[in-house]
Amino acid sequence: MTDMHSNDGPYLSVEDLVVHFPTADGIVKATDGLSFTLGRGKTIGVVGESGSGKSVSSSAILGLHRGSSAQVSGRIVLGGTDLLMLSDEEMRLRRGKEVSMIFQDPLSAMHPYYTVGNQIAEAYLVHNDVSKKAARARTLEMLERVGIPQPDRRIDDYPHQFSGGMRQRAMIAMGLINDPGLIIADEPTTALDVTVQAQILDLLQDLQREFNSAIIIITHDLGVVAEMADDVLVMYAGRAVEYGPTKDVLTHPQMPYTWGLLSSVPDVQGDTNAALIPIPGNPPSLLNPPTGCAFHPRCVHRSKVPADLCTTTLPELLPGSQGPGHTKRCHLADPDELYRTEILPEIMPDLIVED
Amino acid sequence: MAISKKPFAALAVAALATTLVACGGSDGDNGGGSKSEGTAGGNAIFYNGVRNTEHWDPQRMYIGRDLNNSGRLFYRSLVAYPASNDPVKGTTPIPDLATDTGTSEEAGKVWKFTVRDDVKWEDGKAITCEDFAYGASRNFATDVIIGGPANYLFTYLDIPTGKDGLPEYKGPFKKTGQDLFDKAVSCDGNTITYKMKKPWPDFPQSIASLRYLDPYRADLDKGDASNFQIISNGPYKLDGKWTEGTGGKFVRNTNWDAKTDTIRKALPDTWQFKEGDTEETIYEQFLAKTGDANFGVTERRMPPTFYSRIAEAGKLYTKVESPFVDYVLPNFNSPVFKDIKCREALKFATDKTAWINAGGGERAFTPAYSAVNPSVPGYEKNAAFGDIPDNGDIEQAKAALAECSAPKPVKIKFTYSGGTPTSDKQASALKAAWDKAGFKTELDPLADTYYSVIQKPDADFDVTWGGWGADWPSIGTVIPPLFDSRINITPSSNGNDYGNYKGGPEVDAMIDAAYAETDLTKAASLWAGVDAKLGEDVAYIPLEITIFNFLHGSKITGYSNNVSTNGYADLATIGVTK
Amino acid sequence: MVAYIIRRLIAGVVLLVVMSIVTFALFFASPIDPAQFACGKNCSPAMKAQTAASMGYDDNFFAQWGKFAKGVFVGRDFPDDPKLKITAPETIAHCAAPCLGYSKERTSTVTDLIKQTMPVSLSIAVVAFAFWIIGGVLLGVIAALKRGTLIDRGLVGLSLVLYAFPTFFIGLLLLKFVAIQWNWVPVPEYTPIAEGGITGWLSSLLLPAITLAVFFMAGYVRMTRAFVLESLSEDYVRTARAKGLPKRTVTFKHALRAALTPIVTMAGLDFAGLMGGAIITESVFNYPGLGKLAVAANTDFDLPTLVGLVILLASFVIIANIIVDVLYAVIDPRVRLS
Amino acid sequence: MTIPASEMEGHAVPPLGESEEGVAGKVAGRSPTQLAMARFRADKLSMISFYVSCFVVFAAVASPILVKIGVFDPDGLNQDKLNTDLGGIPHGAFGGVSWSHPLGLTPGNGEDLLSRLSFSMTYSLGIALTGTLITVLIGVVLGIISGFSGGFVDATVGRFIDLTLSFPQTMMLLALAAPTVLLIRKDVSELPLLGFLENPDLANGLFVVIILSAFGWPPVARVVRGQVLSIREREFIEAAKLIGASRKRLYFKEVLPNVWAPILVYTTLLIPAYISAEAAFSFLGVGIKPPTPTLGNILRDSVSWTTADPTYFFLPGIVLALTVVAFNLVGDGARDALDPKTHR
Repeated sequence: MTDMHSNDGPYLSVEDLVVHFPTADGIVKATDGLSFTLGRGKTIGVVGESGSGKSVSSSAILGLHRGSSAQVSGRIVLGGTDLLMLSDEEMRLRRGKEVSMIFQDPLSAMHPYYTVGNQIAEAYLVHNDVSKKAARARTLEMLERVGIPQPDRRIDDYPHQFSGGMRQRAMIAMGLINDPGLIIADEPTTALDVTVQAQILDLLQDLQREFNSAIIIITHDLGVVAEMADDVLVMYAGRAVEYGPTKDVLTHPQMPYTWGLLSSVPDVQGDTNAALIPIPGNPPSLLNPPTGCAFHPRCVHRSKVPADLCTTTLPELLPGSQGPGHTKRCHLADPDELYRTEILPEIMPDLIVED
Repeated sequence: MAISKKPFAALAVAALATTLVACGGSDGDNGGGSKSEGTAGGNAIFYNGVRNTEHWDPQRMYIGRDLNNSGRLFYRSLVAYPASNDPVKGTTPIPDLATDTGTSEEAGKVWKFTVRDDVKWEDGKAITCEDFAYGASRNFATDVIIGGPANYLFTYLDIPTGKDGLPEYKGPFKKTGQDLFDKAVSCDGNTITYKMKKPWPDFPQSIASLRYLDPYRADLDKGDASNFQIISNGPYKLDGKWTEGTGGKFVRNTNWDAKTDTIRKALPDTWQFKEGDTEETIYEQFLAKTGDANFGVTERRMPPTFYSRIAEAGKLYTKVESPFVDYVLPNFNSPVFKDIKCREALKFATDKTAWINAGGGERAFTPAYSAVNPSVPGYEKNAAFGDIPDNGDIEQAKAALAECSAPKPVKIKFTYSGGTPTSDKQASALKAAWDKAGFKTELDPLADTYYSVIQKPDADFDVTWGGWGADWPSIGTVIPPLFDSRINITPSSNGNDYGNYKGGPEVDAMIDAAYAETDLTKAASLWAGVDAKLGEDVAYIPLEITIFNFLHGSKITGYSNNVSTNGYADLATIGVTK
Repeated sequence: MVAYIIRRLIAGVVLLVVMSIVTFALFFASPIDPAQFACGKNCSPAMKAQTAASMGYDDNFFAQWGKFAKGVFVGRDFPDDPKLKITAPETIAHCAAPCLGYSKERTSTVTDLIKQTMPVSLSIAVVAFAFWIIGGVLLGVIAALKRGTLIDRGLVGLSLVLYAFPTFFIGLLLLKFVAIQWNWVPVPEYTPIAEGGITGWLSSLLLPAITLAVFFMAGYVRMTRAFVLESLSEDYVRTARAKGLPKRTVTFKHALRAALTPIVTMAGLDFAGLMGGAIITESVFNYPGLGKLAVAANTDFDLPTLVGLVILLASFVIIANIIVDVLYAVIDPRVRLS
Repeated sequence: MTIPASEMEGHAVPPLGESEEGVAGKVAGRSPTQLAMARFRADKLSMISFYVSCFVVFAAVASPILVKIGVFDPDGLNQDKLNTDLGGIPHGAFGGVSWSHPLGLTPGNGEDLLSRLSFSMTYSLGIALTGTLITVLIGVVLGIISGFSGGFVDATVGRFIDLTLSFPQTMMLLALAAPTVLLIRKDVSELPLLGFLENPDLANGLFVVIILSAFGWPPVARVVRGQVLSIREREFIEAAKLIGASRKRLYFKEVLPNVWAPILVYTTLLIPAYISAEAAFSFLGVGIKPPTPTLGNILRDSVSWTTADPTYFFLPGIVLALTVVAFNLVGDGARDALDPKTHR
């Protein structure tokens, strides 16, 4: 059956997803018209500052906003069925089975009162009609798989008795125990230190290969994206501002915000005179986002656009110079040129040479 | 009023009213009460209300209610009053455990009684003369037998007094000076003899009114621990133990022989005593005519909040004038009221009507014109108060105040026994009147601490409240206890003389003369003379005489507010119907 | 664990000692003379002195406290008068250990008074506790789950209004109308299980318990609601939903368990407080419990009883504290007792 | 209210987690305070109760003046308007309602009920507010100090809290009332500047305040301590330490501003609790006595007139309930506004 998906059309396609929260202070447009596709065994990285709508969109895919005040519209087609059309019950049955989520900060994401094993087994029991014993066996197997030492002893520990990395592994075990087709990993490594990060990411990739599952990895760390993702989706103020194959986007970013993100990543093997250019200003209010291009208040290249389009009209998400697969949301006429001549020398001097 | 007030106030004991005015008239008043004859059997209830019984020990009892009830149900003494509402009959002692009402010699300095030989304690033991002697002796154990009217014995009984003002006999527990007592109180077979220091003409009445000379069982005496122990010699005995705050149940005493007892009808099979219910609860139940309350009687007065519902009650309602008088006392130690003029100003300014209205109106009180209750023989309207209008005389008050030496406006502090909404209302009513006359009154309500405060001779109040009823029908049990500075005022306390009034040699002489007079009628008029003098000095300002407004259960028979029980329900005659 | 409990108990005892001293000091400083009260009105200075002596009020502060403390362990005699021991031993009341003192006004040892009144207060406390926990927590949870709906607002509103009326007000109304005038239930009169059996006992407790429960329920509804709402917004609840667990499981297994933990603490301590007698409720319904005893003892400055009660009630609270903490550790694995 | 020993315990305020990046937290531009204000204003119920509370406060402030200038006469007698044969209930319908006495008269003395109720606010609210202030003051100071310095100090305060909490409040209230009030009036009033305490009303009031705050502070201290612990490690405190700020400055300039939210909420919820506490105390005979009116002593008298004078019975009860509810709702509103997480 997996083949069937990979053949006709993508496994997951999100079309014009809108998530709005009515609050006492007005409507918060957390996600506004987001679209992307994802095939089996593929990974997409969703990047953006906190509050750019990454997490919100992904929980929308899981249907976690159901029963809350959130207004969700658009289409989320997973393996041929539109998740938004499903009844709450049908959605619940898919949750954790076909789509599962790996949360950041597993300490708060795991229930402090129940043992790790208990919580993982629970996820298995709810979707499989098996005995507690079988579930426990399965849990052990998963813990083993995610690389928890002596799982048979740790299975009855409580989350607070685990180390950060261990907890994250346990989370992953919980997410994968029903080998779901789609895994959403929400900042899976932010809480961890670098070495552990690497391990977790490797683990995720191995598992992906094993189960041939699709992964949405949410992060603000382009390093993670570079390592994991086939495609990358840059989000700003609830909208996709750049979307394309990872390599492409990272080498030829078309949108000043992406430049900003790139420039604010300390380049691991890069040389020391690489300047860190933070993005000036704060993330915009989602209550009343800026007119035109939501990024314009922080955009240094605004001047280069005639008739202050940036402030007046919202740019479409259109293919740039890099072909149809790579779209961007920006008024700049020739971002490539600008990037090569102005930005690159600043942030990655060494790259100039080989050019 | 005093009775229902806080702890010590209650110690003032009911008088034997020679006349309890049965106020006839509309809305079901029927003075005596439901006269229908009761039949034996059934269970009756007595509601003690919020004022718990403090002692069942006969030598320690000093509260009218408890003296009455115990006397009607389980305690008998040498003499007692018959259950009668007749002003004379109801207040003349008749033989009870004695064969006669006592014979006096040496003009009332020696009293002899003969104990019946056919009367028993609840355990079947015969009641002996020694039991009476022992009972009397307990009054002298002043560290254990506390709270009773022992003072009378200390004053009269022929036992020398030590330096500390206490008798040299220390009671049957310490036994110090036992021989002194045995000389004063002696048994000869069944005949007991009491020897006095000075004549005591109305000694039998004191026995019938109080219980301090009841017999007691030496072999069952646990001193302080006997406080709630009841050794019955009457028709009922305590079933189980008495629980303070809850009450107890009384059942028939098989060793009581009706033939020996002309007073107690003992109709119900049991008497349940309930403590702790508020007036509201008790009276709501009486009116609702449901549940056990139908078999209930109480000593608590009907709160004014119920007056508008008296019609509902119909025949269950009774109303009689009580033997108590309430008054205010100017403090003779206060800078303001050491001046007679200021006291007179206060006298004229006092508005009895306002005070009465605040307390429930003419149904609750009737104006008083002396500290002595009209029911006490020899009562006379005190000239000093008789002709002032009940709502005061502002003009004279202002005039007197003008001559008052105190700086104007005359600031005074009225310390009273507060704590109940009614008492607070009455106080503010009084304040309003005084202020109208030109005083500037500060109200100082005290609840539990009231007496411990005002009894301090150095207390800084200017006026205070007081209430009293005669112990037995003699002004001798009203004026000396209240105004004889010699027996009241000590360095640490002013006793009952809250106003710290000191009559000086003149008044002291008058009192002694009245005491010395053995002819009761002559004595009465002498007492009236003393009262007049008190009026001139404005030692007190009379307010009102409490009127008893009662309801009782609808299944109660033979209910009657007898003079013999100070206007309270006489349990001797009460029965219940099915 | 055991070590912890023992340590806490020791701390508790120390606390009690301090308490008793503070209490003694407070009453010792009081300008009111208890002997005066015990002695009565027509009481000469000499008589008062004797009374004070027989009650032990003539000693200095430390001597009095010392005697008290000694009494707790070995008991004491009242009055402690060697002469009387010879002439009339039967008049000496012995107060066996643990002796909290002897009440002259009530001519009974404080321990007996407590034995007598404790069951009443305990009964009211237990029944009321049942009412308000079941009622309060249940309604609170409902309100939280139905947040924003009419039910929610209704419940919160109601609890507020009930909370706004003082206990005595509600109690008096219940007594006057429900019991006496409409006669729906008999006028409450405490009946021990021994007499009335469970049903008699329960029905005799109905009104007082309700009166008391209403008061606490109001608080508990709102508290529970707040806690549940808080835990519903926790990450682990989101995780549970992400797992695809049914709503029921999410709510009851994951959300409530965490939410109710603090309630347990609250309830434990409140209950302890109540065992000491709900003074107002007991006075309104004339229930002879610890509370009523306290009121009575207060009207005649019966110091031994007052002090005894304070110590007793304090020990309730202290013990409850320990139990609650232990319980907490049992419920919440993160809490380590040490 | 709880009076109660722990009869008051039941109404501890739910702990306030500081609002993390919840949805509303994302909203930039306006300060948290402004946001809270906006939210509060948006909530009708809170606003209504806010106005009611304001009215109550107004009454409390205005009454003494109105009494002075003779508009109100809380203890003037009108016994002529009473039916003294029926125990002194007012003539006329609804407890003697008339133009001159819009809410009727009190039985017995016929005082003007409107005046009394209005003037009672001055005392009841006065007691509640002073009590709350002192409670919060003690709680905050001890809370901050113990939370901040930790170690020995923290432990000591902790024990102190235990000691306070293990005292049976209502019992102590009863047992200490009479002696303490005597003490205040006789001895304390001897002290310089304290002469006014000879006045029984002030003495009684002071006693209630003392009891309320003496037993009320521990919860506040705990809440504050918790807050302090949570912010103690934050950078700005470190910074302040580094620039060598004095302890006092640290406590009150740096820490206090960051724990004000829970304190505010707690305060607004304490006031109504203390108002009904005063009423409960009055029932036990503790507190300011008539003719000086307080909600408590009015209610205490009115409850016994259920049948005889229903108007007089109901009005005080309703006024008390209304006041308490209003203040509570304001408190709730404040909490919801400051902490969107527990939002309705």
